[in-house]
Amino acid sequence: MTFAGHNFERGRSLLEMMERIRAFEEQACLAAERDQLVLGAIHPSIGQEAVAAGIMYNLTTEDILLSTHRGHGHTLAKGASSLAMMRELLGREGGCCGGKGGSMHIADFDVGMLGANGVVGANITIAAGAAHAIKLLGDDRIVVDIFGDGAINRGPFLEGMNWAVVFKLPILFVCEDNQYSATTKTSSMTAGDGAAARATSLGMRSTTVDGNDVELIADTAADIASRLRAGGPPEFLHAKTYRRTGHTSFDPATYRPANEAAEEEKRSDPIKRQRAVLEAAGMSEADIQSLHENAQKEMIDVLKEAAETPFPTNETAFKDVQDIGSPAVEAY
Amino acid sequence: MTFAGHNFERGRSLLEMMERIRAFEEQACLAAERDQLVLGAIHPSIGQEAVAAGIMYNLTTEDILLSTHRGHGHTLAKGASSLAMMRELLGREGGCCGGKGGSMHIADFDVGMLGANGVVGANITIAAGAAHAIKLLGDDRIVVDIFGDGAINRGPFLEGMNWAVVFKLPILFVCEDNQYSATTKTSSMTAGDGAAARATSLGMRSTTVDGNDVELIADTAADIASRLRAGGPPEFLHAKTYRRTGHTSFDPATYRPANEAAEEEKRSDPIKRQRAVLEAAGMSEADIQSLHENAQKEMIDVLKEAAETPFPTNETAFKDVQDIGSPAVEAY
Amino acid sequence: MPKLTYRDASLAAIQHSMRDDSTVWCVGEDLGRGGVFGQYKGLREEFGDARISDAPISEAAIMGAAFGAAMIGTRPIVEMRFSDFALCATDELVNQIAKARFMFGGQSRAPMVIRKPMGLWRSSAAQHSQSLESWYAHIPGLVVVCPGTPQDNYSMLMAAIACDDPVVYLEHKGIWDIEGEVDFSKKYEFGKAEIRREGTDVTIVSWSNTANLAVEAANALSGQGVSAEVIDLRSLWPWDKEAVLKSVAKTGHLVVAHESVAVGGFGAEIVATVAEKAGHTLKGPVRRLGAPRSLVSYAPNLEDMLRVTSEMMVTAAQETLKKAS
Amino acid sequence: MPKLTYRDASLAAIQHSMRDDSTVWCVGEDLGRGGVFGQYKGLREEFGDARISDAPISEAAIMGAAFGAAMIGTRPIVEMRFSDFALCATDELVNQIAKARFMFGGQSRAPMVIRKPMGLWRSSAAQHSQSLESWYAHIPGLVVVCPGTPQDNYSMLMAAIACDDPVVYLEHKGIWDIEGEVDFSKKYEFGKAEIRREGTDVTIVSWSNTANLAVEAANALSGQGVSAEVIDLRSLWPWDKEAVLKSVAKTGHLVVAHESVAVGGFGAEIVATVAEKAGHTLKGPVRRLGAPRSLVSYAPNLEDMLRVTSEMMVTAAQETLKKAS
Ligand SMILES: Cc1ncc(C[n+]2csc(CCOP(=O)(O)OP(=O)(O)O)c2C)c(N)n1
Ligand SMILES: Cc1ncc(C[n+]2csc(CCOP(=O)(O)OP(=O)(O)O)c2C)c(N)n1
Ligand SMILES: [Mg+2]
Ligand SMILES: [Mg+2]
Repeated sequence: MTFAGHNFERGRSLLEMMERIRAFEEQACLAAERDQLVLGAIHPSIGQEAVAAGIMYNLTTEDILLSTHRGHGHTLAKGASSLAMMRELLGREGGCCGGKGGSMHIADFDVGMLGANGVVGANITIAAGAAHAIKLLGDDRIVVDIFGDGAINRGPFLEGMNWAVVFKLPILFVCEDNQYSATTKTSSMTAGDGAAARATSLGMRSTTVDGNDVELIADTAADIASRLRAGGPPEFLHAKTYRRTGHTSFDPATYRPANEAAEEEKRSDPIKRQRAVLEAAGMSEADIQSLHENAQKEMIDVLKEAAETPFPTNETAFKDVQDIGSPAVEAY
Repeated sequence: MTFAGHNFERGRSLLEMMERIRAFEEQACLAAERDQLVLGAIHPSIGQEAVAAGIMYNLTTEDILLSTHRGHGHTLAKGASSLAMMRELLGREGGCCGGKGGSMHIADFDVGMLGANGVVGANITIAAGAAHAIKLLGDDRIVVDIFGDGAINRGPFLEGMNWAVVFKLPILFVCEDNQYSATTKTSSMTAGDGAAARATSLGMRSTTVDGNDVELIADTAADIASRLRAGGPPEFLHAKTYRRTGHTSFDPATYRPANEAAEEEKRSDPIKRQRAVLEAAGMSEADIQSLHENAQKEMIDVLKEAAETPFPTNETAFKDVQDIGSPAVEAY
Repeated sequence: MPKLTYRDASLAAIQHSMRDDSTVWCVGEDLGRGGVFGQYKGLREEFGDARISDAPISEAAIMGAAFGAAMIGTRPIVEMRFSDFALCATDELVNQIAKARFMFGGQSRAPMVIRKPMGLWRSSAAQHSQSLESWYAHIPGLVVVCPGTPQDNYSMLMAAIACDDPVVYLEHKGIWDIEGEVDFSKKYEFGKAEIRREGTDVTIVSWSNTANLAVEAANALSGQGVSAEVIDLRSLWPWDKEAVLKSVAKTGHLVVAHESVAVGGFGAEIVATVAEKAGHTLKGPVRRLGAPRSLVSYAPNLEDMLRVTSEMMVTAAQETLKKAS
Repeated sequence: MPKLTYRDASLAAIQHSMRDDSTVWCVGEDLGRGGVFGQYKGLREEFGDARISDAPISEAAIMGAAFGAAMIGTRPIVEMRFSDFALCATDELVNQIAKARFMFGGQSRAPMVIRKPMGLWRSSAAQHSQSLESWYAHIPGLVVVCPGTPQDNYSMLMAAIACDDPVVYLEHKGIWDIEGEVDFSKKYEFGKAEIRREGTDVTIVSWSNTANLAVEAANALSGQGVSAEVIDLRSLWPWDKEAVLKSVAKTGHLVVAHESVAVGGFGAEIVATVAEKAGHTLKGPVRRLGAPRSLVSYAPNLEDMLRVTSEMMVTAAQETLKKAS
C-alpha cells in the first residue's frame, strides 16, 4: 500500500483529521446518550470521515463550504474549533452559533463554513450562489458543496447543478453517498444510475471514487480544486461510503441487515485503512497511536469544557433576527 | 414522401386535427387582437401542431393528459369541444371551466384532459400521480404529460421523472421543445445535452423526434403507448419543434433573429409537410383544401358563437371553492 | 373506551379508514418503517407497500403526485414529516391543490389529507419547529385543522380522510405521547369548536397543544375564583365564530392564545372578528398571546423564551378582568 | 421633479443603486429583454449581462443562489415575475433566507431584495393574481413592503436595496403605468406610514394599490361631509402602529382595507392591535375589508366579485359612523 511519491506529511494530516472527527463524534454521541447533554438530534458521520478530511485538505479558510445535517466532520476539517462546535451541540454560550443553531445548523463563517442545513438538498442552490458571487466579485476562491445520496432526488439538485454549469461557476459538488436516507435504502427510491450519471447529463465532469480511501479523495479533490482555481467549469464528485451508525445517534437502525454495519466496518473503515497506509509508509505504531490518543484527549477535554459552559443569556433569543423592526411581543 | 404501409386514414385524420388546431388558434389570436375579446394572455402553438395531433391520435378519452399554458392544441386533440374551449378563452358561460380558468387553465375532465397549468413544470408531478393512481387502482389507462423545453430546468422535472421510474408508472413524458422560454433562447440557460439526456440519466427510455413530422410522432407515440399499455416502464419523448409566434399573441418577439420564424415556417411547417405527404399518397388538392376550409369554418363559427355567449353569472365567483366552509365575506 | 396516545389515535383512524375504503393510501418518506414519529407503525404489515408507500426525498413530488392521484379516484394521505419541509411543496399545495377545483370550474376534486406535524419539540431549532396554520387558513380551497387531543386526532383524522376537500392536517409534534380516552364512534364536524371547560368570567380561545395549556390555565384561574371558559377551535378553516361570539357575549372578556408567531397569526383573525362583531359588548381589553416575531433557538432556555405558557394565559386573563371597563 | 410611472420609478431606483454600488445585481428570467413588465428595460445595456442576469426557469435556484450570493458580499435583487411563482421558492425564502442569520448566531446577513409583483391584473386568473403579504409579515427575519405610488416605488426600492435584511418587495402589477412626481432625494424610513390624506372623522388604513382606492374613497366621503384620514402603511413589517393608533385616537373610527383575502389577512393584525390597545376608545365598530375566501376568476365579472373597491370603503366608513356608540 505504499507508493512512489506518497506525500507522507499529507497522509499523516489526513489521518489526524479523521481521528479528530471520529473522536469528536464519539464524544458527541456519549454526550447525547450517556450524559443527556445534547438535546436535539445529532447525525454522526462515523465511517465517513475520509470525505471530510480528503476534500477539506485542499481548501483554505477563504474557500467556501456548505454542508448538511451530517456536517460535523466537514466543519471540523474546514478548520472550525472543536470546542465551539461541541458547545454548539450542547447549546451553550460560545458555541459556533451562540447555541441557537445546534448540530444541524452548525456554521463558522470565519473559516468559510457557511452552514449545515436542516433541509435536505437546500444547500445546493445556496452554494451555487456563493460561487456566483465569487465570480461576480472576481475573487479566486472556490466553493465545495456536500450533500447526501438522498438529496439527489430533490428539485434543488437539478436546479443548482444546472445553474452552476450555465454560469460556469467555481464549485465542486460532492455527493457523500452513505447508501441510506434516514431509514430507507436510497437505491430503492432512486431512478437510473444515480448521482454521477445525473451530473453528467447536466454537462458536468463527474468523478466517482471510493469514499473510504482518503488519499484517493485528497488526490481527486486536489486535481478538481486546481482546475476550478484555473477557471474551469463546475465539477461533481460522487464518493461512495457507508453510514455505520443509525440515522441519528439514537437510531438503532434495526431496518438494515444484521451485521451489515459490522462487516462494512471491517471491510472499509477509512481510519483503519489510512493507518495501514501510513504504517506501510513507515510511520511507527506508536506515532499512529498517538494521533489517536491526542484526538481522544482533545475531544474529551472539549466535551468537559463545553459541559461546564453556561447556556446563552436569555435575551439572545431576540437578537440577530433582523435589523429592521423589533421581534418582541409588545406589552400592553 | 409516400411509403409502403402508409395509413392513409390516419394521415388524413392527423392533418385534419392540425388544421383544426391552427384554425382555432388563428381565431383565438384574432379574438384577442382584432376583437379584444380575450382578456388574459394566450400562448399560441402555431407551428407546433404535430405534437398534439400525433400523440393524441393514440389516446382514448379514458387516457389522461396534462398540459401547459400552451395547451390549446393538446386539449383539442384530446377531444375537447372547440366551442367550449373558445368560450373559455373568452371567459364565458359554457366554457370548459365555466369561464373561471381561461386559456391557461383549460381542462376537460370528460375527455381525460386534467388541465393546462400556469406554473411551468408543475404538471409533471401531478401527472406522475395520476399514473400512480391508475396503477394503484389496477386500471389500464395511460397518462401523457406535456411540457416545454424551459420546464426541464425546474425541480419538479427531476422529482416527477424519478418518481415515475421508481414506481414504474404508465406515463409518457413529452418535452415539446420549441426552443424558446418566453423571451429567452432556452439553450442559453440549459446545461448539458438537454431533455432526453436528463431523462436517460433517470433510467428512462428516451426518444428524440422531429417534432414537425406528425406521422413520425404518431408512429413513435403508438409504439410507446403500446409498451405502456403492456405494463412497460415510463418513457420520454423529446419532440423538437419551433415556436413561430411570440410567447403570447401580443409578443412581437423582436428578441429573435429577423427571418428566423419565416425561415422555420418555410422549412418545417408541420401542416404543409403533412399536406405534401397526403398529396403523395394520392389525396386530391381539393380534398386537402376542404380539410383546411372546414377547419376554418368550424372555428370562425365557434368564435362567433362564443362571442355571443353571456358571461357567467356572478354567483359562480363563490362556487366550487370547497365543500367545507363558506367563502363569502360576512355581512355584519 | 380505549385509552390511546395522540399518536396511536391517528394510527387507529388510518387503519379504520383504510379497512373501509380501499382507495385510501399513505405516502411519504420512511413510512414503511413506521414514519419518523411512529405514526404509521404496523400499517405496512397490514396494508402492504403500495398502500403504505415510501417516497424519495421529493416533497414537491409527494405533494404533486398525491394531488394527481386524488384527482382520479384515490384518497391519499400525504406525510410531510415536519411542517417545515412542507414548504418545499408550497406551489403544489397553494397554486395547484387549493386552486384546481375552482379554476377548472368544478370539474375536479382533491380528496386528500396533508399531514404536517408542527410546533415546538425540544431543541429542534428553527428549521424543525415552525407553526404556520395561519398561512393555510388564508388560502381559499383548503380546510385547516389542528387537533390537540387523542380523541380529536382520531375523530378529526377520520373526518379529514372522508372529506372531499384537501385538508391541511396539523398535528403537534410535542404531544405524540399524551394519552386520553378515545371513543371511536364520536364523529367530528368541521368547524365545530369544543368547549373544553365551561366558564362565565373570561373566554380563552385556542387550538392544538395550546388548548391543553389553556385548560391548565383555567384550572389555575379557578383556584383564584375566576371562571374561565376554554374554547378549543380545533379547525381554523372553517372556524367556529358562533362558539366564540356566544362565549364572549357571556363573559365579556377574551384571551386568544397560540404557539405560532403573534404577528399575522390566526389569533389576529379571531380578535379582529370579535372586535368587528362584538367589540362594543366587551367588558375589558382583548388579549392576544403568541410567540414573539423571532426564531426558534436550539438552546432550551432560548427556546422557552418563545413559548406561550399557561401562566401567561392566567396573567392575561387577570389583566383583562382587572381592566374591565 | 420628474414625473415617472410606477414602473420607471423602480427602474430609476435600480439604476441609481447599481451606479453607486457595484455589488448590486439583478437576477431573474428574461431580465435581459427588460423583464416581463418592462421593469428592467435598458438596464442590461448599461450594466451588462452579469449584473442584469437572465436565469433558467428555476425559481428555487434563483432564490437560493441569490441568497448564497448575498451571504458573501453581493446585494442581489431577485425577480420572481409573479408573486405566485415565488411559491416555488418558499423553502429558500422562509427556511433559509429568513432563518439563517439567527440560526447561525448572527454570523450571516442576507442583504437582498425579493421582488414579487402581486395583485389583480385583469383576467390573469387564479395562478397569476394572488397577494400573500400577510404570509411574509408572519415570518421572523423578513422585512415586508408594499409600495403603492411611483414616489414610494423609488424611495422604498432604494431603501430596500440598501438594507442589510432580506426585503420582500411586493409591487402591485395592476399599477405599473400610473404616474406621479418622484423626488429622488426623498428617503424612505422602514415602518413609517404615509398619511395620504388628513381627516378627523374616520381612519382608513391600507397599503399597495388599495391605498390609492382609499384616497378615492376619502374624496368621495368628503363630498358627503365626512373627513377621512387615509393611512398608507407602505411597509407591513415593521408597520406603523403609532400612526394608526394616533389617528384612531383622533377619529374613533377605523376601516382597514386590502385586496388580499380577508380571512387571515394583515388587516386582521391591524384590527386586532387596535382592539387590544385602544378598543375602549373606539366610537363605532371597526370594519375590515378584504377579498372573500374564494379564488380569482378569469371572467372579468367574476374577478370583480373579489375586488375591494373605493365604494365599499365609503359604505364601511358610513356604517361605522352611523353605528357610533
Ligand atoms: C426536504 C427534507 N425532507 C426530509 C427531511 C428529513 N431528513 C433528514 S435527513 C434525511 C435523510 C437524508 O439522506 P441523505 O441525503 O442520504 O443524507 P444522510 O442522512 O445519509 O447523510 C431525511 C429524509 C429533511 N431534513 N428535509
Ligand atoms: C414556475 C414558473 N416560472 C415562470 C413562469 C413564467 N413563464 C410562463 S411560460 C414561460 C416560458 C416557458 O417555456 P417553455 O417551458 O419552453 O414553454 P413554452 O412557453 O415554450 O411552450 C415562463 C418563463 C411560470 N409560468 N411558471
Ligand atoms: Mg445518505
Ligand atoms: Mg419552449
